[in-house]
Amino acid sequence: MAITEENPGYKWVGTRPIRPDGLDKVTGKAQFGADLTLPGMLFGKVVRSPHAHARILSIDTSAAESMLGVKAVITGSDFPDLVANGAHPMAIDVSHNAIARDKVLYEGHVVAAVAATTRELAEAAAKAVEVSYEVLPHVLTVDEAMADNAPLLHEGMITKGVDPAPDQPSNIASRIVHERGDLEQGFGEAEVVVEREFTTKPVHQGYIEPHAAVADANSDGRANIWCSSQGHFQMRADTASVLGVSQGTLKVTAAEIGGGFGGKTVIYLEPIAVRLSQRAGRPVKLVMDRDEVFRATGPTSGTRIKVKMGVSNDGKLTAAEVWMAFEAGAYAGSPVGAAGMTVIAAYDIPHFLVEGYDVVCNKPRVAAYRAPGAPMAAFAVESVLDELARSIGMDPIDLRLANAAVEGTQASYGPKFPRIGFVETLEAIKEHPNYTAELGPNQGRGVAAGFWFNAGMNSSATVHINENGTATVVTGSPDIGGSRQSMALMAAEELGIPYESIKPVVADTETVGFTDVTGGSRVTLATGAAVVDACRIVIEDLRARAAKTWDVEVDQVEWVDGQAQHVDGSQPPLSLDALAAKSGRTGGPISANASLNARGVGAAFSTQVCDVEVDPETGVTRVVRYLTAQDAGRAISPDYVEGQMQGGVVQGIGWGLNEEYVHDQNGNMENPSFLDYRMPVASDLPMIECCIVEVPNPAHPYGVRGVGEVGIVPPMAALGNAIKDATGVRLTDLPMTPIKVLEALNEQSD
Amino acid sequence: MKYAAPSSVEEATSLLSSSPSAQVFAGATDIVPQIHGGRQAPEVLVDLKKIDELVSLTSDDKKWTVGAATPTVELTENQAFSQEFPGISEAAGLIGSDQIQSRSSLGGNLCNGSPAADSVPAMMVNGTRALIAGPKGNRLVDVSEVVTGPGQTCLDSDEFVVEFEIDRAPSLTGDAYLRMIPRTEMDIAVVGAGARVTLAEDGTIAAAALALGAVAPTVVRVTAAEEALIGTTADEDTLAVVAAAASAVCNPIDDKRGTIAYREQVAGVLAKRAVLIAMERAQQRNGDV
Amino acid sequence: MARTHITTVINGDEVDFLAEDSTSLLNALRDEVGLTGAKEGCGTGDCGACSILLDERVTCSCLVFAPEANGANILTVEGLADAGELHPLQQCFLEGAALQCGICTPGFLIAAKALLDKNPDPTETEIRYALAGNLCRCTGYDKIVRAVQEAAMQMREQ
Amino acid sequence: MAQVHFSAGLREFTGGVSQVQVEASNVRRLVAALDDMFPGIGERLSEGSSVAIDGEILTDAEFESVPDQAEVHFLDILQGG
Repeated sequence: MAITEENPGYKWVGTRPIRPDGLDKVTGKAQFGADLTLPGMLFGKVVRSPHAHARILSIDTSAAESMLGVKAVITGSDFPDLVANGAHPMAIDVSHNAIARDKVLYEGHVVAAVAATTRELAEAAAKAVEVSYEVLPHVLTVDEAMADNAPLLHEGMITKGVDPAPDQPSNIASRIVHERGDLEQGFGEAEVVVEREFTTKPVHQGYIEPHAAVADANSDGRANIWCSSQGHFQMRADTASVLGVSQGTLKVTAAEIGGGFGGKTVIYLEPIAVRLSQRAGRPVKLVMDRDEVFRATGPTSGTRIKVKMGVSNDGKLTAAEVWMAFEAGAYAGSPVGAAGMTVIAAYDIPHFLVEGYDVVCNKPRVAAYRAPGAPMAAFAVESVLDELARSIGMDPIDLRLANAAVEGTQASYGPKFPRIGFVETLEAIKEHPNYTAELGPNQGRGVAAGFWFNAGMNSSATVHINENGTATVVTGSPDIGGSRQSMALMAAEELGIPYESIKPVVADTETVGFTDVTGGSRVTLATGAAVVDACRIVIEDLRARAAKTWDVEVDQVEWVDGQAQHVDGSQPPLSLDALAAKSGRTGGPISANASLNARGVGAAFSTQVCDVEVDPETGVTRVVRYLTAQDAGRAISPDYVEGQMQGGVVQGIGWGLNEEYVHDQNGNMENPSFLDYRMPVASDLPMIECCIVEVPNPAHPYGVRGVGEVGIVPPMAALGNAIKDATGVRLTDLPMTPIKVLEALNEQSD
Repeated sequence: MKYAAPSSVEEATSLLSSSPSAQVFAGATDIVPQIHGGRQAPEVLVDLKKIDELVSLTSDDKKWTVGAATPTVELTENQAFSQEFPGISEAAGLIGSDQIQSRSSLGGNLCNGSPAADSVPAMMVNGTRALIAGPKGNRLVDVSEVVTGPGQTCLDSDEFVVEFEIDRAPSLTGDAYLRMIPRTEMDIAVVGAGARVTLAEDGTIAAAALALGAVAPTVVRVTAAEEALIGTTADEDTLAVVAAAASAVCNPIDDKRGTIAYREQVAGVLAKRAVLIAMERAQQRNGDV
Repeated sequence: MARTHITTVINGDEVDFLAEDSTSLLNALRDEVGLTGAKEGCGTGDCGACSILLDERVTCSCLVFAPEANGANILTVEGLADAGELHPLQQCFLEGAALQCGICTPGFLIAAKALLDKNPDPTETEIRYALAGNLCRCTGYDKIVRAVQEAAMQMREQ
Repeated sequence: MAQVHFSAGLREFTGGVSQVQVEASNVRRLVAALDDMFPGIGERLSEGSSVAIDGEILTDAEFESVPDQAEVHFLDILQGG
């Protein structure tokens, strides 16, 4: 089902052909991060801290260095001191997270690394590195970290965003606040006020491919890096910064990437691999084990969130008060800022106060994860909305419709919304048969909505017309979920040639212009816009060449259906392959670049309804039916729009029901495996039904909005609301495991 | 680490006797993660799958014999076995994914010593015996006596299980195994319950066995429940006694997979449900074994 | 360190290689034989990305010691297509957009083949349970399950 | 004149003022004008902010023109996944 405001009659955009990189991926040919082998290549292994918080007293590498076959051993002292160099605080954090200097701040923090001729030798050598620690008291949660007299991770951390600035350091990196109106007045106008407190645990992005990097350093100071990342330009910049070298000395080639969801926008192994390769004089491959991925990369924040909201009897939200604290992990930078901006942004609420804290603790530094910050915030607010709807006896969709942000609504984070499709997603759910399907015993239905900004940022593209009239479309955006297909579809639409005649390529850092990370649901919008621009430059050039051929003015030439046509039909059309074949005579090869800082970012909304069945005797929740409606603006590649929607929902189901970081009291992660970090498996799920809503983004040539992230925002609240509907109990602590559900049911029956 | 694949029980026994740091394995599904995680570092890896007796599944009038290293998929795929012991078959079918079941075995599942091993409650309620080979000869030990604590067995380091013997199920007998996991697959049991009942001609229970996994240091029998079931039709009141008895025998721990309170409560629930399924199966299996 | 000479048939060809005894078959296939289609997602048998058929049984190659494969017949994703003609599962995965990043795809294809070899007409539930040992984090499994259903139908019709 | 709105987080620089009218043709000039009014705010705005001009959110938009009567908000830079 697609709701389309207009049907522009596209030939390629909106179709479902086979993806260009698909064949390599179903035959095992695609080269992912760990698949490259170079002649003479060594295997590296990283030495990690077993402690959550400790001072490094000494590192003895002599035993490891003396082992036969060990070619390099490095520690933090092999990297420049960015503090002394006066680097930006963020660059210092990136550097110290890549390899610890005087202190380790979480279990898994890198302290040293080795390279040896075999995998087994590297592992043995890593074990032989002797590190002596002075263990320090640690803090694992926002509660512990914000407590009076809590042990400090960073002795100089003064909370930002507080006026006047505190005179004592703390683990609170910053405070954010958004407010409007008069809370007292707002709550005074409410007939019903609901106040709840929510907690969520850190969860991992859970990409199936562990981080991997191969580095090959030359003696002249240059180095090549192959790695799996969401942005090889970002990897180049951060690696150069950690190594203290110029970016120009590094060339980064993007391997196929085996999932990222935000977690591969940051460096981990790359600078280590380069330094090992420099020391050893040979290529070095570093690949993380799964337990390293869990202990030292990702996750997103654990949180505590308090929400108080008021509603009038006719369903108008009158006021909202939100307090939230987000774990940042070892270094400042949790997504609490985005959480504060999104938490109530989907609704028009006259009086509100949103306050948030970014809190460091002794866990891995959080990394972006699909709409970072928004899902936890939505879990809290959308759960409270459900309570409000129940209190006043209103349908939960109707409550949201009565307060939904529309074009012109002053968003809680500041500006007015442009044309958005929130209402349309709500209506799509309400009209779908799932919404009124009969529920069985022990089943319940929950609704929730979500909002995410999406991003624009910088992208580059090059379009080459080959001699036979086919085109190569070169971009710098690693393809994480089918973006090569959407690039090819837009290029085919622009150039008027078949999709199959387009070869989309992700090029290395020396072959295409700078491009920001594949993140923020921005690639189809921003890199797509660069591709469209480059195609349009090519078309201008083609028109000029046809004009030259026909000896007419260029305004006499139109580009239609892949060929140049004279406006009055006085010349036989010139096809792209004809023009390409003779390009040498008309000015040389046909090629164009476009680079841009994208504009016209369109906000994304998703509304979801889920049906669950709860076993009242074991507390097990099974999802029996799921429907998601999302405003895609325009679905360039509907297959992969649905894929993003379904993938986001299922990650949210995992977050809602089972996924969590479990730490023991020493700060060691107890479940760093896919066995005990329970991501959804196929048998846990029903089909995820999709309803692509298309409210075109007026600021984009094809109406594109980002589609990648918002799908993960509603599921946790949808599940919680469905559990409430099925059982009468409200779960406020994620994940909503069978243990917690049964406890709540026991309390209810007491 | 050196790999060895003896082709006879004797060869395996002498290998084990001659190298103190040898470790037998069948499907390797547990030992590989253990070695990887540094929890084991044997010098010799003794692969038992090349010994014929260890990979076999046969039956005669008296009993079924299951080679200790037989992949569990061969149990679930064997229709006659699965019809006679659906509880063991379904337990075997819960040990990990299809990929794991191509390799996992009853011998490995038992000797790994996990209190959460799925096949063990199901084997126990069916009175399964383990034939253990060692340098001093063979001995036959009831499965309930093999595991002595988490990760610990009554086997000496030079002994291993060759095969399991399970007496043919009498008519009017049914078994069942249920487990509670947060997902639907790929988890370690938080609670497991195996039950078997044999009915008298009048439809009342003549014999009953109930065993629980993951609720104590080893798999435990719930004798109070078994006794309570005798002579009843597993009516609601009796099942309440069964559930209470099941909860009462639990001696679990709080860990990352479950809490004490949860395990105790759900042990009762699963015990009840497993008995009911076993009853139903017993009613359907009237002398046609 | 001692390396053992291992003789196998891989994707129909006789293949010999050397590997240390404690090396996983997965690492041997990837590092010694050069077949990198099977992936390591976890190394503990929990994700299925390394799935192969080992003597026709679907197996996590990360949980097999390389010497265990001596004399075995192995199928990896690289051997699924027949002389360049895609297996119906491969074709249906492509047409049904049953992959996003693609890292799990080789394992899913092998596990799905093992299922259809055994059960040519599986229900949706049977497919979901048969694939429960394969983690996918991108797709939510929906399109994967549909692709297997479609391939099963095509194969039954052939 | 553009109407510039300050989020609660920025009001520490403005002494609590929540909006001002500023005459500036582009974002850089606007930020400079604001810094004249509220010393210190310029550095904060040019380092860590996106700008929304009549609802469109832009990053690194120093030379973006600011239409007369435009509604301008400064937002924290967001990170996507």
